[in-house]
Amino acid sequence: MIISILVLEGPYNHEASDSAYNFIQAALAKGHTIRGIFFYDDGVYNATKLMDPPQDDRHISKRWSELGATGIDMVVCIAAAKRRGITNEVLAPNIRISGLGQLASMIHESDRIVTFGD
Amino acid sequence: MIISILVLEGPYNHEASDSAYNFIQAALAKGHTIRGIFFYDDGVYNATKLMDPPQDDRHISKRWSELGATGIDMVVCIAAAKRRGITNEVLAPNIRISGLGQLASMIHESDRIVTFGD
Amino acid sequence: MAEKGKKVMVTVRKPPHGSIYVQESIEVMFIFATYEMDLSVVFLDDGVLALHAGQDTKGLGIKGFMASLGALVDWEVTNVYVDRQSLKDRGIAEDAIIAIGKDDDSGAPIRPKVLDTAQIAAMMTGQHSIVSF
Amino acid sequence: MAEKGKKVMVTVRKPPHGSIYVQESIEVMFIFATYEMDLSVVFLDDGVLALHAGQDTKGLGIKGFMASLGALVDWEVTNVYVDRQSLKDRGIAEDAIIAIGKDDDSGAPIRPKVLDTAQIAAMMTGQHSIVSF
Amino acid sequence: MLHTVNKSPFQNGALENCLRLARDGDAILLLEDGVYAAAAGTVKSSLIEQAVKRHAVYAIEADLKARGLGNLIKDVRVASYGDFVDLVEKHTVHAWL
Amino acid sequence: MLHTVNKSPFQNGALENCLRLARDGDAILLLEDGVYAAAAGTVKSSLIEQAVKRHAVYAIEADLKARGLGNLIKDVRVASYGDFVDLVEKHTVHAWL
Repeated sequence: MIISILVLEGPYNHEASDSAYNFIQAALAKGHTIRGIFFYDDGVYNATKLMDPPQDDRHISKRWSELGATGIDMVVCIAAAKRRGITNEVLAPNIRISGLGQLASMIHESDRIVTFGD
Repeated sequence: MIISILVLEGPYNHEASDSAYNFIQAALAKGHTIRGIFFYDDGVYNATKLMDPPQDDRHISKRWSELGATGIDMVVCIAAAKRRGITNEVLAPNIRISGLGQLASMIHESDRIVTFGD
Repeated sequence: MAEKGKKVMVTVRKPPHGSIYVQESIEVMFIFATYEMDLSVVFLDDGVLALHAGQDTKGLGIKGFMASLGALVDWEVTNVYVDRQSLKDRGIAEDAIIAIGKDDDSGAPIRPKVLDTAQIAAMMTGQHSIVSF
Repeated sequence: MAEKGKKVMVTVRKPPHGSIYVQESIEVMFIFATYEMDLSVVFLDDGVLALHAGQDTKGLGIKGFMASLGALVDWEVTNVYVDRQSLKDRGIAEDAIIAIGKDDDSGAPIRPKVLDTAQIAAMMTGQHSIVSF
Repeated sequence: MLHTVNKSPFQNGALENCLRLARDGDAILLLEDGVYAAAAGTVKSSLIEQAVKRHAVYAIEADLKARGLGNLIKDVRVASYGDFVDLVEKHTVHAWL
Repeated sequence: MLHTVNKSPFQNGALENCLRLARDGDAILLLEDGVYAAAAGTVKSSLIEQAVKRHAVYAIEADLKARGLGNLIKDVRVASYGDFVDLVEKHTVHAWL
């Protein structure tokens, strides 16, 4: 199965990022394909490389970058990102900023889309 | 009356920032003193200078910077900010990053504290 | 290349103005319409409050999105539905909801189509994908 | 310099783990306690779920904050209250809530004190400031 | 006490939580999505219809207008942000977030 | 259809909204704060006690453990993230955010 993921909330503040990540890990373990992860609304905050959580806690943007390094398309919505100050300057590796059309493409090219938010 | 304000949600996503701003303008118009504004939880996102909303919409961090320029103490919680990638690098003018002790000081030195969040 | 015609639904369940979800859902509708999906939009639960007549966000200092909502049809977002029970619970008359466009010929206002919950449930079941706000 | 002894209350009404509010409210309690305010903390509505016994966030990959909550008394956050009705509605027995510290002498667990809503309302009325999560 | 409520009464229990605890004579201010509770003729109108008997209930005008709410429950007082400031001057505030 | 619900049933109407619309045979997955609805002996237990008669109801195990919930309503199925993936394979998903 080909799956895309929509993340609507920022890291740490809501469990959405964690649920999405745990779901994706389980899907990959079962041999499914993740076509892409689209960050929208406050979800765009997941993409800042400047986050610096306590050492004994998870580093959420690093986790996303690592998934991006495996070839999963990680896209931040440009309109939502501009409002919230997520620019190329602060963007974590292997994540790109693009338009909502990318979400449409992910839906077209996936069997399922799963939304995580609040 | 001396008032301090606590903002717990990020800009644009929730009305909290707008309500806080409108409340503060009304308080200043009535001759009250704003001792400080403390940004906590997702409220720390209010402080990024990188936000770039559509031209016909309000620019929330600029509004805060302008209030800061009038001498109101604008403080972003360092622990909440580190988690979320709000660093000195992206901090809007006239806003500073400091500890939760500053919130305690604001409370001690104010007649009232008003919380805006979600 | 994007494949055409997949059935995609956008549901809006959050109330307007207290948060940006309704506004950002409209941006999604506009883009999805250009992809020539078989798009339907459903206002449900507190989402129906976005269709309340007479909304004016000027006093909040917020730009708002009422103009966008009123132009859904112009952007070819035409299959727009609203849940009857959600309107009723919130005291909104079915004929008092805002128009989302005008008929090209008659100039008559086009409003979201009011459906029963069971009709919405049936429509939801047939979708390829549903994105919710 | 900070003036001592103002009555300050922190209320916690959000459920744990689905969002970070409870965790960040605990950080506030810890700091406020060092300011020698006359601090009280009230768990109310879904906030009482933070006191549920046996919570373990390991499976979520989240560090969690149960250790901090169990050490409130060590950090001199001692006036900690919980609303009886909120516990009851959520099926949590009053003697099953977690300890927030140990008695220095006896080693007995110290738990938040269960109060009726009217008692909490009365306590709230006497505060200089209330910070809510 | 001044209690502020900013959540839709149709979706969130914050107003009911507030009313359970608020004491006679406490003031209640509805703002943001909380102002939907001030609308007459909804399934949740009874909350504020009852509340006005025990409390002064205010709703922020800019929030009412943003949401198109004109037909309000009797005795709800429409408040400006300036009125909000005056209420804060009179009362300690608890925000029912 | 698979319906996911991530809100506390004590504070938010999402589960009730979902159950109003869900059709017989649709599956319901509780996750995040939504898993509180799976607990037995609460004022909201009746929602899921009724729902299990018409739906397969699942609750994410890691979320249950994080919240200390062991005493579940009969017929609620404890699910891993892998089970969640399997459900998604079977059904189109609607998230009741």
